[in-house]
Amino acid sequence: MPPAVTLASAATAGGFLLVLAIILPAAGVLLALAFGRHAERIALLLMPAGFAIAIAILADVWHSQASLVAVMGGWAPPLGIALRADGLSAMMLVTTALVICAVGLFARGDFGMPAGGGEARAPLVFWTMLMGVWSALNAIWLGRDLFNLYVALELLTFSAVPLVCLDGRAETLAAALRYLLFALVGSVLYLLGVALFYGAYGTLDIGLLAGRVRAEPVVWVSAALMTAGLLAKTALFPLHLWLPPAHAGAPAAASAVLSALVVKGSFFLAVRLWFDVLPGLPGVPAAQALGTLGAAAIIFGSVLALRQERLKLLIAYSTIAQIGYLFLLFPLSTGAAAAGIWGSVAWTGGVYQLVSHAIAKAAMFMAAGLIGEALGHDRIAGLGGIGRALPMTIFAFGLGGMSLMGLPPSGGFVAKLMLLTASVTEGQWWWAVVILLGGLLAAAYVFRVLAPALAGADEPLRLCARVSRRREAVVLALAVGALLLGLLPLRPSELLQIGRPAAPTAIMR
Amino acid sequence: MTGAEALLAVSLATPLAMLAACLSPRLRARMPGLLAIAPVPALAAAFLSPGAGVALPPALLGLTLALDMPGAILLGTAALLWIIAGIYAAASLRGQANGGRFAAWWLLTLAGSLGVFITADLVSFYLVFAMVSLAAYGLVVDDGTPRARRAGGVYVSLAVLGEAFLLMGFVLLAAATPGSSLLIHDAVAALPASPWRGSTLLLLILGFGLKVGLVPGHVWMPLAYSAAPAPAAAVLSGAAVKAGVIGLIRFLPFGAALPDWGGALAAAGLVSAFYGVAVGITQANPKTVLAYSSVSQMGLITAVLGMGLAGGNAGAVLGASLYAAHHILVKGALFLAVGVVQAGGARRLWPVLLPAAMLALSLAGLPLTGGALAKLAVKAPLGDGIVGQFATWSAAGSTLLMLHFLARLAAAAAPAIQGPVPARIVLPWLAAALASVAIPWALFLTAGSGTLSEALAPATLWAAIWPVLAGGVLAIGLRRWGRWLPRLPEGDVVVLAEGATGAARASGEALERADVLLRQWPVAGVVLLALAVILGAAMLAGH
Amino acid sequence: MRQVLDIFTVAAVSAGALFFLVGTVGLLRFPDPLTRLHALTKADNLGLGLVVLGLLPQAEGFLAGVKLVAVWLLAQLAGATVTQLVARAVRRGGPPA
Amino acid sequence: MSAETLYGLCAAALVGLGLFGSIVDPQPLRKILAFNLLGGGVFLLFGVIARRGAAAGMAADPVPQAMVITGIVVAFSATALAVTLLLRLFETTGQATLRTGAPARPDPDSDRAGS
Amino acid sequence: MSTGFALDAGLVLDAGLAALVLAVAVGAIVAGTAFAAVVGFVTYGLLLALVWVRLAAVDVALTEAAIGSGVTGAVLIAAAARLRPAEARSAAERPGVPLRLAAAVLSALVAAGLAMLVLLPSAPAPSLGPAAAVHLPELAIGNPVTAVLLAYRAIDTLLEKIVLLLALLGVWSLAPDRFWGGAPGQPHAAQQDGALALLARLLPPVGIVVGVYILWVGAVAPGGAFQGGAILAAMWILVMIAGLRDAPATGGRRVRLLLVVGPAVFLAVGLAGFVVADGFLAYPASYAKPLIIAIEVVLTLSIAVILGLLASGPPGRERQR
Repeated sequence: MPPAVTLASAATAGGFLLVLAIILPAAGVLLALAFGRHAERIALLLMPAGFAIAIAILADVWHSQASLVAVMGGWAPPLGIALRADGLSAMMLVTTALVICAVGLFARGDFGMPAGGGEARAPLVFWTMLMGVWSALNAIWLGRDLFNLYVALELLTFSAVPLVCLDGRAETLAAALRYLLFALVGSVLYLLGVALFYGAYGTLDIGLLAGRVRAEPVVWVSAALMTAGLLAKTALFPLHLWLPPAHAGAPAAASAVLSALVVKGSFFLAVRLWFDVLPGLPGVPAAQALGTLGAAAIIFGSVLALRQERLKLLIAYSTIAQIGYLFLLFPLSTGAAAAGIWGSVAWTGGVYQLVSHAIAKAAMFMAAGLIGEALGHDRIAGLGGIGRALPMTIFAFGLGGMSLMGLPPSGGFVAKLMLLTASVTEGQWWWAVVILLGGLLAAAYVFRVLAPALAGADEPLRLCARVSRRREAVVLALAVGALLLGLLPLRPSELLQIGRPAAPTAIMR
Repeated sequence: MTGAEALLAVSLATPLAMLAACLSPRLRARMPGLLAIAPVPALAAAFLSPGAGVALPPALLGLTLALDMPGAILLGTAALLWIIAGIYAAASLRGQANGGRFAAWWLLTLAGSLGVFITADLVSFYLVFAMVSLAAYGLVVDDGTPRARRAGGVYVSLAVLGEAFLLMGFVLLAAATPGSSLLIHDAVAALPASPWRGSTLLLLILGFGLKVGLVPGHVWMPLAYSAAPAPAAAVLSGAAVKAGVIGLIRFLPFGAALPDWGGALAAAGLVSAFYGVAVGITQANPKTVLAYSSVSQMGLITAVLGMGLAGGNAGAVLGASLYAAHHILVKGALFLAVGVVQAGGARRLWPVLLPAAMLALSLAGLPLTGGALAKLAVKAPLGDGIVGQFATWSAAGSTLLMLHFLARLAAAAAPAIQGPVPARIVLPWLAAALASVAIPWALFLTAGSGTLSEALAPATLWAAIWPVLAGGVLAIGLRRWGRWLPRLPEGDVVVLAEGATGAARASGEALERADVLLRQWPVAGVVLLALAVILGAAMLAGH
Repeated sequence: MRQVLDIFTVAAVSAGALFFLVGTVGLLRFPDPLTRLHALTKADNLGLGLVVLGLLPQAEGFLAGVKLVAVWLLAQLAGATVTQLVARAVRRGGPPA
Repeated sequence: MSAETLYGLCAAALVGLGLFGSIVDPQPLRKILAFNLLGGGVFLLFGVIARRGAAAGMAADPVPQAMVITGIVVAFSATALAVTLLLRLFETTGQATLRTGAPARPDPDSDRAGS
Repeated sequence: MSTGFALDAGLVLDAGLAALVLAVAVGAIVAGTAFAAVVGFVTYGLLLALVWVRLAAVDVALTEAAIGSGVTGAVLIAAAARLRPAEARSAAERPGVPLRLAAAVLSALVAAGLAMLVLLPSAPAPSLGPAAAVHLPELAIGNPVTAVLLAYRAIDTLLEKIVLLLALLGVWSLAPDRFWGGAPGQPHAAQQDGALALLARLLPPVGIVVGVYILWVGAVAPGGAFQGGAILAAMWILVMIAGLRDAPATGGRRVRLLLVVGPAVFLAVGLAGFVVADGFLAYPASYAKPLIIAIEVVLTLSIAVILGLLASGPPGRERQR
């Protein structure tokens, strides 16, 4: 046995920021529950603070060019639990804060507390769960302990499920139930893997585990179980049964959070598992298997998106396709490639996709929400002329669509460019074919929405609600953000290398 | 940054700034009247900035701009056409409700169209190329009719497909470039030694071939040009399509002789050149005829570049640029002529038809016109071999097609229109016509591709005139027996492709059924466990 | 003395076990819920009672003995209540099958 | 064979049983039940690992035991939420099933819950 | 360790217990009705609690009996009774034989993989026991499980409290808007003379004493906030079911404060660690035990209220003001 306390995880000066990133929204949950009628105000007050914390962590990581570490209660792993922010975590923290804040500003119209000053169901639940999602996600981005991450994952599920069925309609109830049950099976599989890891190596700290794991059956079984469980929670094709009804049925603000962020939590853990806990161990065949599923998801999700009649379902299926791109990261940066620079190009591309899809998809779902609000329905066939009624919203939708298609200068373009480059230079050209085909299909389904929206209406458009200019502006700002992401491609990819492996084993030993 | 360099940046920034101004509804409504201003800096840059280069800071995508001689020629003529068409558009848009929207699409297309001539790195080239390709959709579908929407749909599908080919080609180029340079110049220099040379060339040719309308990638041209309003058709067929030409010019490695690739490209170009004529003469709509003429002309330019590639002859580039510059102005003027005839009606037909005839025959290479000079410029690159022979005969084909166009133009004039044709419409058109003669002469003499005496030598004149005469004879035959020709639909083979959508729909339905099955709980559960088992087995197999 | 107590323990616990056995057989073999309840209560009351009684001499100290008795009392209370509830449910409309 | 191994095998069997039940049983309530059973198996595995880690005068490693306590509470929360969802679904639609056909059609004028 | 054919009484007991657990589990899965399955499940939970005792995990046994089997069982039984009208219909949607077979084979494969790992233990088994023991004196805590829950891995416990609260809010969120803030469920008809009422009068005093005892003893022996809280919650549920006391309005200020007070104090002490000790959730050297016990006391209160309300379901009545 190695000594119980290693020097590896000595806390860094900025460590308290990591704690605050998790605790602040959690405190928001408590406050919102205690003072229900002020839930909205509490959430909106916490948002700038949370955003500032995320930025501060990013700045700290960037400035010091090293990971931030916080050790809970001074109990160093393996006995205690540490939090750690590497470049990737910092980037996810900021993305999350950005999306959450935008959703918060957007949702003020939908989930304002009633005028009488009392407390109402939907607003209280929405704002509290939003804080819950934020806390859970930050815990996931920062977690270094596999069981702690399990708790965070459950926190995420429990905050996400009520958001799905906030309107209480029968189909959203059914969607929420399917989501919850499938996610629970996924978590149990994950937990099973955690148990096996602990039983074999006596620690759950990611850094310590990375130094102890060997190529042996227990690793394969637990990695397989955990990965499968995480895939179920990520809704990677063909495990997507719960996603379309859940994401399409939820209120727009909730859909934005679910599609942009929540599915990314479990994906992120899969990345952590494969690249941080088990660097290189899962092997090429397994990575190719994941890539194959990703490729199938791209084609399948895009074609299905193309065939939907409802705007929100279209966007939901497009999420399935876009999740597929994320999984190309595994075959492209595993095995022989992991050593070379191109492995990190694929890796960076995958993470870029993570961020740009989060921002673009949030904008698109919120745009769809505004369209639905204005029209009273979201049938694609009935979108004629909406471009003239809601020009900013449609423009935002188009900008988000550009990112999905991978048109320059959007973040999606940079992501796909990097993935393409990696697949070419590694001789895995088949992924390139899928990426390009996915881009074409994405163009087709975005076009399916934009073409009628930009054309004139056959009959004069009848709007059933006025859409506030402020909410349109929020959506547009987010979409522009997704576009501008492509304009700073170099620095974030440097950021992402901070705290990357090569480091962990060296530091931990 | 020197003035010349700043001018380059300004020429790209001006239309974009005007586009940004369109966000304000008030400015948007006034924008149609200002369209002609947008390309002015580019025109100035074409004169003042050749040889200049500027790299903007990385915060702006690391945009790198540069202007070489072929770029300057095309930039200047394209900018001129955009100015003329802008004036024309301002007049024809007057009082229309959706003028602002049209102006926005126009500016975006314009920015892309001029941008392709001055961007010097892969990423920005891809960006402006995508701009000109995709924004043109808005111009095609402007009138909102089902026909325009179909045209727009076909157009944008192929445009996006072309983008995908190019993206992949660029990725391969960048991957083969030593160092981290993204300059087109460096990438192309490394191309002959690239491990993926074949795939890269194929993807580039496919991508740019779709843009220049190489058969069978030409199907969008007849649909789009005939659906778009006259000024839009003018700039699309004249200026925007040259994005493909500059793409081929910039990205094909003319420094290295690649006989196989060059020969194949030349052959493809010639096929297009004759195919365009053959299908064009079956068409009734004058705009469609012009579109097929574009297919033919762009095919010829491609053939020139193909020969240049085959022989490692960089001189082909200049010839092709001159030819393309001439085509920009002539084709633009011809499309505007269609608009003028439609506005003026049958009573004022002849004053329009005569200059139009001069323009049309210029395209066929009638001596003393700009077309003759353009043909002269590409004569050397085409050589005296079989390709040269075919190219000469294609001039006869062009004559035939252009005479057919004139006939259809006359027939299309509506008899009932009264009142004078506004000068705002006629004057720009006349300017374009004039420019199409004057500019080629100016370029021919200044760009140093030939001398006056050479151009006026009797042998040259004869070589230019006999294909026109042969074309004339053929045209008489067409007039006589033309009714026996089959009536091909616009876009010809696109109809076949549209038939194939049934199969696509069926496979989509199959996927939808698979989706319903996979979303059954027990199926998903079994799949989940199967995945866990497969992943475990795969990890086991990986060691 | 120790031996006597041990013999007492063995006898009482065995008797208790016998009641549990009988109760179980009754639970399985009797035809309707009420008679099954009857069988169960025998195991509960007498069986557990005898087992506790038998174990009392073996208890380590007074407190442990009190705990044993408390267990029996609580089981009595719970058993009686649950039996009542089940019986009422049966009378009202039949039990779950 | 030691007691730990015995219970370890029992845990493995429970996991298999729970997975089978949660996939195959058509009633959502019994899926929830099977999920709890499955959870019991996973926790038992933790328990076996804890017992195997007996050291330093302790009968078992307390860390996995603490995790099980946390896990049991999380599982209960999940059960309560899932059961409530199921009951609400039953109240709203009169049936309790996870079966789906085609994606739900929109009903434009559906109102908010209970309002 | 297996020593030839020598029968080890403990091992026989373990084998019997394991077989019984498995048999009951199979019974719960294949049972004909949901109600029978739930009864099977409750039995399974109680047997599992015995297994936990055999595995030297008395803390877990208490938690399993109180929460895993007890409160969960109550929730499931109530649901099974209410869902009975839908049972026949949804039971008819049993998947076809090929799917069932595939599920069986794959589940068996997963179980076989686990069994293989159980049979191939790494020697020596890794353990954090020694590390946990080393620091117990610093905390002045006798029960290592409590030390893990409230010191070494306190952040898990804290987050898990948030999980509980969010689950409760999730349950509440399913109420119709007009019932928001009202008391959960329908009032249970009081049967003042009923057997249940008698039980509900006799048992809670005992239960509360036991619950508090278990909380208190948690610092040195098996027990703690969860177990104590669960027992208190069970008493409260019994009182509510018997109709002696109605459930409180979910919107009431006092209820809300009780819900959050435990996690809030935990959080506050954790944050104070930044100032008075070396970091979040760190306890100052000599105050560890009193702080931990204080946290446990308020946590027990909150847990009892949360569990009781979770078991009571969403608000089902309009709020009286």
